[in-house]
Amino acid sequence: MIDTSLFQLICFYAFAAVTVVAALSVITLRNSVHAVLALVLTFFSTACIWMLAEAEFLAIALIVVYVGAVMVLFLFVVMMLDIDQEKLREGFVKFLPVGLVVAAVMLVEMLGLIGVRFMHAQTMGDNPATAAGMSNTAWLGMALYTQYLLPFEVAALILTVGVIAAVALTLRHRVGARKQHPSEQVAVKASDRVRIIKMAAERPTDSQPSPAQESKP
Amino acid sequence: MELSSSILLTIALAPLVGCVLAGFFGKQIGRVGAHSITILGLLISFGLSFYVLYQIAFAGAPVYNHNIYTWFEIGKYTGSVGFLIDRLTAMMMVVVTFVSLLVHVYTIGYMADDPGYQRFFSYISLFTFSMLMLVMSNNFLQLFFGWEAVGLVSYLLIGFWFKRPTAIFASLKAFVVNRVGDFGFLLGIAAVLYFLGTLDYATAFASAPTLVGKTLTLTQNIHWDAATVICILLFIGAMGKSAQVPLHVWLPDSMEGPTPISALIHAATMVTAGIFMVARMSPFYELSETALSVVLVIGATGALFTGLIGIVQNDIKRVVAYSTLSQLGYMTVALGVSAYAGAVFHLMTHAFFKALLFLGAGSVIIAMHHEQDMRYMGGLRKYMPITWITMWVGALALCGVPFFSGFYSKDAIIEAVHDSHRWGAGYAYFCVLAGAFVTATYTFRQMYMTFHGKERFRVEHHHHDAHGHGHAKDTHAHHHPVHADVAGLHAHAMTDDPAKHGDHGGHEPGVLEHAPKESPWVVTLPLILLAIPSLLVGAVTAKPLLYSGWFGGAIHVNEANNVLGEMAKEFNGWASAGLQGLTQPPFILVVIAFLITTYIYLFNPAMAGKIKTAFKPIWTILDRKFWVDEIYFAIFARGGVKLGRMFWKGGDAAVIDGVLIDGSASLVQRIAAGMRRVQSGYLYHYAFAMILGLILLLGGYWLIGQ
Amino acid sequence: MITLSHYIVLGAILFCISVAGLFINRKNVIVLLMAIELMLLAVNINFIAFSRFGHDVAGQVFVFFILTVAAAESAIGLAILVLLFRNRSTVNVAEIDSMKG
Amino acid sequence: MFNHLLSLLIWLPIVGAVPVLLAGSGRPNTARWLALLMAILTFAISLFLIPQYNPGVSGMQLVESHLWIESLNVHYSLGVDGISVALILLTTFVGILVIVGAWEVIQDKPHQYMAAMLVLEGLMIGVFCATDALLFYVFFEAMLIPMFIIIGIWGGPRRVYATLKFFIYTFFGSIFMLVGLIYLYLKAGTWDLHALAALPLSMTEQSWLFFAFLIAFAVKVPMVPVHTWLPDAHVEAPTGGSVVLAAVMLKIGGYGFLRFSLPITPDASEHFAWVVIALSLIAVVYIGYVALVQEDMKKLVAYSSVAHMGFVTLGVFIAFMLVRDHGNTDAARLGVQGAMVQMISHGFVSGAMFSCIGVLYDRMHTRLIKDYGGVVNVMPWFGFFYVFFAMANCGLPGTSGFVGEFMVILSSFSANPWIALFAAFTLIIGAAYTLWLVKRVLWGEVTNPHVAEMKDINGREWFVLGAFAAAVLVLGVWPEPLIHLMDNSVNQIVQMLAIHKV
Repeated sequence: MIDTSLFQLICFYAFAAVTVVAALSVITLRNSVHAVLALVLTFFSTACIWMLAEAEFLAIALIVVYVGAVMVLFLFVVMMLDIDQEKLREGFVKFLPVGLVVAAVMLVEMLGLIGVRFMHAQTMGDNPATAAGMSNTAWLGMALYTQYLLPFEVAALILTVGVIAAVALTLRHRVGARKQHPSEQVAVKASDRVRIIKMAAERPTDSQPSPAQESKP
Repeated sequence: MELSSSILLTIALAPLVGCVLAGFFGKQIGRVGAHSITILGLLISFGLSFYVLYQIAFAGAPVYNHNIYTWFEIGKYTGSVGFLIDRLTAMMMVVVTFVSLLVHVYTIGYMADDPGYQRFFSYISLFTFSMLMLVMSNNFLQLFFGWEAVGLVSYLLIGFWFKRPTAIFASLKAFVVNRVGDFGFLLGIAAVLYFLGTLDYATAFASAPTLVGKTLTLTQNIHWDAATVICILLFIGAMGKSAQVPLHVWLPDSMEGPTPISALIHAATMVTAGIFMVARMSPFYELSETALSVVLVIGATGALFTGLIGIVQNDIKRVVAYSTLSQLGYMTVALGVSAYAGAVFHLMTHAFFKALLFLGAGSVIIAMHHEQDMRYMGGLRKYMPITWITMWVGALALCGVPFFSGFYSKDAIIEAVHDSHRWGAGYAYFCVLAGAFVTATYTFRQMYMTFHGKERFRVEHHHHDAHGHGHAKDTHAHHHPVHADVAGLHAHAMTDDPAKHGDHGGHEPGVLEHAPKESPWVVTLPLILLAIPSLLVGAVTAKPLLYSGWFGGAIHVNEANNVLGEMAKEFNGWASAGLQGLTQPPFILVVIAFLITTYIYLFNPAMAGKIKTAFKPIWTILDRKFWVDEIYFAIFARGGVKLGRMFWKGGDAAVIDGVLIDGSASLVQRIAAGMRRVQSGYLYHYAFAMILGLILLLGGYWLIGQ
Repeated sequence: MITLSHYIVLGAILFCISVAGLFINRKNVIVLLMAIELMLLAVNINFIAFSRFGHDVAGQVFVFFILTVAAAESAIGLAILVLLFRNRSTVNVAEIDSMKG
Repeated sequence: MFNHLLSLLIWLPIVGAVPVLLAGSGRPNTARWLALLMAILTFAISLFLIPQYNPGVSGMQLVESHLWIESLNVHYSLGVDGISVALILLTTFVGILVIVGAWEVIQDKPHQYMAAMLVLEGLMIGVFCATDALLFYVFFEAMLIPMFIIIGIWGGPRRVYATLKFFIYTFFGSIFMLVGLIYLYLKAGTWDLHALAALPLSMTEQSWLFFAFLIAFAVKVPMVPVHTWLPDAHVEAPTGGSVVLAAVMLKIGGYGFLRFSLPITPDASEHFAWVVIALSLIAVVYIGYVALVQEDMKKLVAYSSVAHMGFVTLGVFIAFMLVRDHGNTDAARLGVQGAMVQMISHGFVSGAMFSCIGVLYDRMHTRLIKDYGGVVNVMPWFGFFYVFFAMANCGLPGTSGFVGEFMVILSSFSANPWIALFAAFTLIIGAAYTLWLVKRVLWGEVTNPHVAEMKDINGREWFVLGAFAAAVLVLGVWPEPLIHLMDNSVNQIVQMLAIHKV
């Protein structure tokens, strides 16, 4: 019988390994589409790790919102734009060592700072949501809609602004495109529709009317 | 009877009023108005001065010493304007106003057709005012005022013909060299104030004995005797004003000015201000043997060596100018052996005969149409007898021929030096004795070259159209060729346009438009009026001035130094002194000089050239005036300009502005330019910078954490 | 047993990978954007872990907001990218230097 | 009216500038006359200072004080002593001459020029009146603005460089003063100068404060080596700007030393007096040589200003040696008085010299010496004034230029003969550069046809130069009234020097 905590640890290592490998693929794959797919994988496995931390709501949200919406958006864009992949990868090899060195140095520093050994003692303990007697979602929701209501509203606003901005940025008026103008339709007046022209009654004319004659009534 | 201050004020201010009226309203009052007003002012001044002399010397008026108004008053220090009238002052006032008056009259003739007529009268009246302020002062402040004011007028008058490059150069040179003297003089005044706490003569002289034993600390180990410091500093002032070696260089050049002022300022009065001042300061000088020895040596050097230069000059005015330098040396020598009365006496006689010689030379110059070179003169005696006779009187007085005024003063000086035991007296005795010979040599040479011998000019009339008689004098300065060379060198260096110099019209030297003729009465009258005292004043006043302590409290001589007092015991009246003088070494030297010059210049004119060739090196040395001018010019003028340029370009422009001011600005600019290159506009550069920053931050935390 | 260190180390590794990604793909804006997403993800992992181990809801609230803002950010970022491509026909960062002074 | 005499003096020209400005460019003559009226009015009111001020009493008089900024305890407090009165009179006097001098010369936006001059005048009076340190600072800095405008708009071709240099230089200096003042405020809780003078300070504090003040005022004076803004500013400034700059603004540096350095940091001032004295002597000798070789007339006079202002700093700081080392209070008074008289005199002389150069510049539009020569042939009256002021510039007795130098040299001899020796060097070098200038500009044959066409000074210029000449002459012949006016105040300052704060 495997200990629950050991099982969790194994799961963690497994998901973590997938996450890291997928993340590495994101930055190394030639094809942008593949990279986006690798990113999806990264997000997915991360969501699993969050599950391990019993943050169920956010894990699901990550998959639904991020993977489902944002990543798809990425895919759209990548596929829509006709990008010269080869050219963009110029210098990949050249910058590889720099990138690796920087990343390695940073990692060493971070790990050094975190103090792995000290954190080791920190165990997960009881789930605070359970301790509060509610599910993770409710626990989070209680906080969001009470203490963090204003930031929550602001976040909503930011999203709205983001959407409008994205639309406004990409909106393009094509010359010759036909579209309705509802405001004009509503504001239309009778005089715009029908034009009454006063003109003299038609009558048989001479074979060759001279301009001099025409000017006379 | 006490003198009233209103009289004294009138004496001083009458010339000033004349100056202001002639100067500011010259156009309105015209030429006649200008000279009338200034001469009237001088007449008032002279008359009242004479009255003051009479009151002081004969009517027994007490010494006048009062302040007119307070110039400044700060704590215990006061500066005032006031008058001290004793016999010394009274005598000086008469000499100054008398010579000045005659020069005013003389100027009417001399400057007759000069466009700056009114200006000239204004200047010489201003000079008289300044000189009177100087001699009448009862304190150092006013003395310095007069001292500098006469310097200013001298500057203005030397540069009177301001179109002449040499004249304006000479004026600048005169002022600056005088300022070198004033530099010492001002420090001397400061020293007086420091040690005695007062600027007032009477108080300062009264407390002069307290100077004994006081020292001035210059550094930790150098302490100078207070009296010596004061005296030498003051004497530096006198060296400037009285043109003593080595500050004598300005006086010969000052001959660029019109002749009347050469007579008034650069012979009779201003240049003797130094002598007057030292005589006035006798209570200080008596305290310092060292200072007197310095005075003695410097005076003796000037007396001989500047006289030597006079022998080789060809410009008639320059001969007189070098003679003035030499005579000032004699006066200084007299001061140096504590024979202050002798110095002042010689000052007075010299004022008369030297003014006479200058005005005579001016008369000759008028007759020669502003030709000053003696090589184009000769035989003038038949054209201008009055000038000829009066100048001979002056010349004989200058040479110290017995019974002439100069004899009594000069012989007394030589005798006093002979009797003195001061350090340097031996050297001084040699100098003054040799100087007597030199004086006679250049004087007779000058007289012979000018009035005797063959005429070396010719009269041609055809120039008349080209050069109207009414020409301004300033376009016709013919210089001694060598002199023109030196002066031209200066002029070129100091002016930016070398073409300004050396083109004084196509006037061929030695060619006159008219025959020379005697000058008008306004010129000859002063000559006659000056010839009288040149002849007589010595004999009349020798006994009282020199040997009877006539100056009273004005001049203070320690008993141990009183050489004149010793000589007084042997003095038996002017006649016997004159007769005795005929057998004395100075006169014998004069006779020898007379014989030699007579032979050379009257009987064997070719001889002069031969001597010149034979003694070429010595002649060159004298002709170049021991190269003093050139050396000064190279060191001080050119060196100063070079130093200034170095300071300006090197110090101000390069270091302060270049490095510090604009340097810091351009440093900011350079840093900004560097920063700008970092701001490449590429996103990944910024990202890279951010990440680097993050790495550094983390590293920093890490290091601190450990 | 999973400790806080596990999560944080994983976050650090992910972060460093994304930094390396920024470096080696400095020309491709799309990959850059994805690397940024990865960075945010790394941060989020840390937040979740701290929330869980610190028994504090604030961490998860923060993640929530970060997700929101990141979504908005990537939406606008992609919009800009599209615009850029439309105007300059490239997503090469090396050619986008109009900010250069 | 006498209760607010000082306020009136400060604000009348500043407020008076408004109608001048409103008169507009369309009616330049109205603006000119209005400005002249304001300047004359200010001068007339400033004359009331003479009867109102009692020179027999030391300390500040005609005091006004109102709370200005409560939270910082800043007061709008004014007051004058003898020194201030003299400087205010100088300011108002020069104010008139500057406006008359610019009459037809400034053709471009004359109303703005006149208004700027009036504002500047008011602000400078404010500096001399302020007894609150922050108020002083405000006036001190505000003064830069109109000057900046005057040089920047009506200046010469390199005016941008000159204004920047002028502004940054002076601003750089005064920032240090501000820091020092703030420190003092934090320590004392007041900006009142009198209270600050009484504040006990340790030697370290005094040293820092001393150098803060030194930098501010040394730039203003200006002392070597922070003088290089002055020649540039002068060269580019219009004549009126140069006149005000030389005549009044430089004095504020010397005035600042008296008001700040001496009373607030007496011990540090004594300790570092040698620095200032050395710099002053360098100013006299070094700058003298630099002035000698200038090719631009204005630069030459600007450099001579630096040399002359050296006497001001010298006179002020030898007082320490005299009082503390020699115990010679009277000599110290002589020195400080000399410095003050030198300030006033230099106001007249340099103002006059710049006016003279302005006269030439208006005719020839060049300031280079080599473009002139033989000017006196065509402009005799001008020649008279020029020589007169040149003589005053080289310190001829009988002119005001002599008085201050004379007194400073006398008192410095009492402090140390070597100082006097270097100071007296100005007699030689001053005469050399001034008269060489005169020689090259005035004397000689007319050098070029442009000079030949020059006309002698007109009535307006005669008035300006004549007024300057009268002031120079009166002050030179009889300085006692001025000295008497300042004597008590100077005495008070000298007495304060003797008190040790540490």
